[in-house]
Amino acid sequence: MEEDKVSKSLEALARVEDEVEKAERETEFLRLKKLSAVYLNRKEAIAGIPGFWKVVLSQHSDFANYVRAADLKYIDCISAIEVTWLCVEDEKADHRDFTVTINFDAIDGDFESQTVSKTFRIEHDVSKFIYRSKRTEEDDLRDEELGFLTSTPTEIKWPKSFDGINPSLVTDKTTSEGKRNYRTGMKSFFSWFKWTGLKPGKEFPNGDGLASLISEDLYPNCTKYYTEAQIDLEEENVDEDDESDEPLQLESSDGEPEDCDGKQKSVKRRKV
Amino acid sequence: MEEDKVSKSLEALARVEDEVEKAERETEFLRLKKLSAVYLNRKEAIAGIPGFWKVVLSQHSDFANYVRAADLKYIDCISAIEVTWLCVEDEKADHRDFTVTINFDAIDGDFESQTVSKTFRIEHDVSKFIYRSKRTEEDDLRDEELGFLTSTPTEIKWPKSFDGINPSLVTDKTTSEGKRNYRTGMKSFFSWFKWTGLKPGKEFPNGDGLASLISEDLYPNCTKYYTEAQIDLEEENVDEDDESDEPLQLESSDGEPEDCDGKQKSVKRRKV
Amino acid sequence: MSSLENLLSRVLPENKKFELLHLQSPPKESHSVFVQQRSDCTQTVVKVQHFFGLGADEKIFYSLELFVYLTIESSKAIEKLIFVSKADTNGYCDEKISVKDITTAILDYIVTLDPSHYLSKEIKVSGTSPGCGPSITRCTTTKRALKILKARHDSKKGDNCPNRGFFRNIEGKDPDWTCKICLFTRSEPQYLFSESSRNPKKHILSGEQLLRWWLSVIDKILVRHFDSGTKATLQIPGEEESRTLRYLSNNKAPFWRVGDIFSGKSSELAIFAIPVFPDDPKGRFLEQVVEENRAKKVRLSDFWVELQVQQEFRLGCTVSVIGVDGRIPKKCFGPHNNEVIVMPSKKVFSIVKSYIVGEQYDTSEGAYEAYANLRDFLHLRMQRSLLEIRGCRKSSEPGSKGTGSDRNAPVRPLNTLTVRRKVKKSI
Repeated sequence: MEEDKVSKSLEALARVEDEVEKAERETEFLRLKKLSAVYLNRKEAIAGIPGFWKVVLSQHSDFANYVRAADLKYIDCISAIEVTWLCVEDEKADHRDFTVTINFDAIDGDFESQTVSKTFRIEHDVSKFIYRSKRTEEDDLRDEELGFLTSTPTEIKWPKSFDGINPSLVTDKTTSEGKRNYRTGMKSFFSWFKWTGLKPGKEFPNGDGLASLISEDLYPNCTKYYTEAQIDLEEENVDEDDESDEPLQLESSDGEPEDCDGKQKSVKRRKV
Repeated sequence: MEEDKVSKSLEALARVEDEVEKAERETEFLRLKKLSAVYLNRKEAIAGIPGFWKVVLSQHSDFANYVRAADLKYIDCISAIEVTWLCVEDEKADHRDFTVTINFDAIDGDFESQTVSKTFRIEHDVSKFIYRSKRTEEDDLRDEELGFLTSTPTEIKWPKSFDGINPSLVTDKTTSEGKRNYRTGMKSFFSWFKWTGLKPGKEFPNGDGLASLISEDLYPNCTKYYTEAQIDLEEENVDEDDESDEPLQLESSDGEPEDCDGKQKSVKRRKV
Repeated sequence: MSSLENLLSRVLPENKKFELLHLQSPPKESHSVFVQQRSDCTQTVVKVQHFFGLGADEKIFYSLELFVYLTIESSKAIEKLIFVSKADTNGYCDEKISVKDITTAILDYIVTLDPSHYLSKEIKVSGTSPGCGPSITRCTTTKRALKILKARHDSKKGDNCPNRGFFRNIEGKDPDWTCKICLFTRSEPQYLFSESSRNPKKHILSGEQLLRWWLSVIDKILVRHFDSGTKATLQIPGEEESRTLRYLSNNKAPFWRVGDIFSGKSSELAIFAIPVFPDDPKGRFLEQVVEENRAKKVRLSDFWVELQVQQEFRLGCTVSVIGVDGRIPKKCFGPHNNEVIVMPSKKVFSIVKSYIVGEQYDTSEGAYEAYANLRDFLHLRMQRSLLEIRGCRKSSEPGSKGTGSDRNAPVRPLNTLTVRRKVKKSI
């Protein structure tokens, strides 16, 4: 009897999870619709601030982790970034589907100016993987349920200075140097545009991470990153490393009785 | 001329921030309305699972950081937790205002059963601070703009076993032992119910952190924590600290030239 | 003191080109490495981090991290404390090199680096600056920051001085300044080059070998630079004094003894006698003592005994604490312009450092990538380059023999985390 009740309740809990998901999805649709309108105004404002995206992209320390240092020269050429969510136009699209559009300025004799769009879509069919790499059955089950990010390869014109590592130009795939050049090119930001999400280990690494970084953080919070770059005291930009390095506090034994701060728990203060 | 444009654009960007805020607020209202309905169903399902909240509260590692180990005995008495958002009933309320209601079961001869509700509201008026502690002007400016969490003190019946540290019973505030007892009591979970947010350093520490932990994480994600607890029982309790102790994963080093995984970025794969 | 270039070229093989990265964080006021018994307002501590990376043939193969703490009293530096935090190799050097000699050369340089060097630039101290209008800090909201930026932009007459905070000028060093060295030795498969233990060419020393290795490095430094009043100590938690003494028997400097440099009395409270360094295992244990409310009970002697029981100090693996406290009679020198890159902020320091420590070194590709990224970042973002060093040690020279034994040895003194919990950079 008791067991029956528990079993039914667990079943009910699972249904509740579906309801939560539905509520979140519906809200997210609405949110993206509202924000898309606001972002149009933002785009206009940003256009009036020279070097806005250069400042944002150099400020965001995590972004740099996805690309090679040599790419920074061309990342500095980015004059505009835009993210649009497919569901705003097409209600049938997954609310996590989006397109990233990037404008590059030219560098004379080396790099052509261009505007490149790359669309990312949630996929549930794990049979589409071309290489399985170290994927486990567990990964498949998870990806089938939650979906995984994919994209179609997009053409981009590489800078001439990268001819030596441009994977489509590297013909020598047998010597260790040739292999290294090929793999080096695969790690370049330019290879991200070819990323499909279906060839783990054989294409730009963590392409989905970079896509999500742009759509979930860099683009929505670009103004925040822009102002953060202007922090006056550079040392105020304390990084995580420093946090672990706080002085050891001894509980003072003779404060006021009401003073509860002496041994404050080291729980971080959350924003409300 | 050019300068004017920059100045206007910066102003426009600030206006966009307001628009973003408005869009987020409107979406959040809708989201909480939808979720509140779903949470009613969840409440019913949870009632059919004995010990649900005990499992959740022991599973949540961060929760324990806010309370004293001695409190855990009474935290195990919690039979229900509910969070309601004020804006669901009252459209004028800040969407971050909420009430936490907690049911405690009794422990014979020590602790009475009771249901306690505590309401948290966003405040913008920094002149309400009774003690300033280490607050800076910068903190004031920030809190005035973003708001800060406050609450009115709520009565709760303390367990008898805590008589020695119950701040309302500690009369000796001069000896170092008396002071210590007083401060110890202030750090108890029971003192959280007295927390106002206006006396930093003189009341339960990080009361806002604990409130947000419950409203933003523990309550919305309780089912997740409940199921996670079952995984841990089966496998092993792997907490974050252990991650660094994991055996190193070896990757084969002589892949094909196309193998870009050898040096996969260890940026964590984000959920899509 | 010779230039860093000279010191290193003497220990690197003849006619071979090497490239050095030497980063220094901006000097910054810090808390003392000791828990203060009462707040001591007369002393200021300035903390600096150094990070070295050495490469050849476009591969980074060696790295060393250390911290320098200057104690300032009456606007003069009275003490320079060097905490050697991590050193490691990854086995991707094609030449015969002596990691021990490289490490000794770098320590040579750091020990004799004039403390005034760190003070020549203004040092940020706590507090915010007056005047100059509102400043943008970490707590400034985006909207308010935009307003401040606009106001600055609009009033662009003359210089629109952004706020720079309080700075304090420090005169220089006390003629009697002392130099301390601290390090903690424990063998680990890898310290700064994650996954490098998978390189079969990397040779990993045992705890005991590593201890002897470091003793010999420090002993050389002692003989070369320290005066006769110097104290040099070795503490092996859980080891009998007689056995600890045995490690010291081959040392050339006369002032070695068993113990530590921080306190004479074993009855002293550990909490006040034990320094806490970044990412420091004994510091973590000290924290635990505080959390357990035993800070006022644990004496120094108990501390070492208890420490041995700690997980990080398990039996079967020799770990040790080495200390030096003394004076350097010789003249000290400032660095040459090209041999140190002083970073504008801790943030940029971490970004550059992570090009080395965030990489993975299971194959040589990591060593190549680290090199390429460092070279490109310094060039593109800092208009700097790695320092070229041409080796001049002849293969027949004494000292170069037997280098095979410690060639590519991972020599890392300290720290628990083998792999950074959150490796940031690693392509």
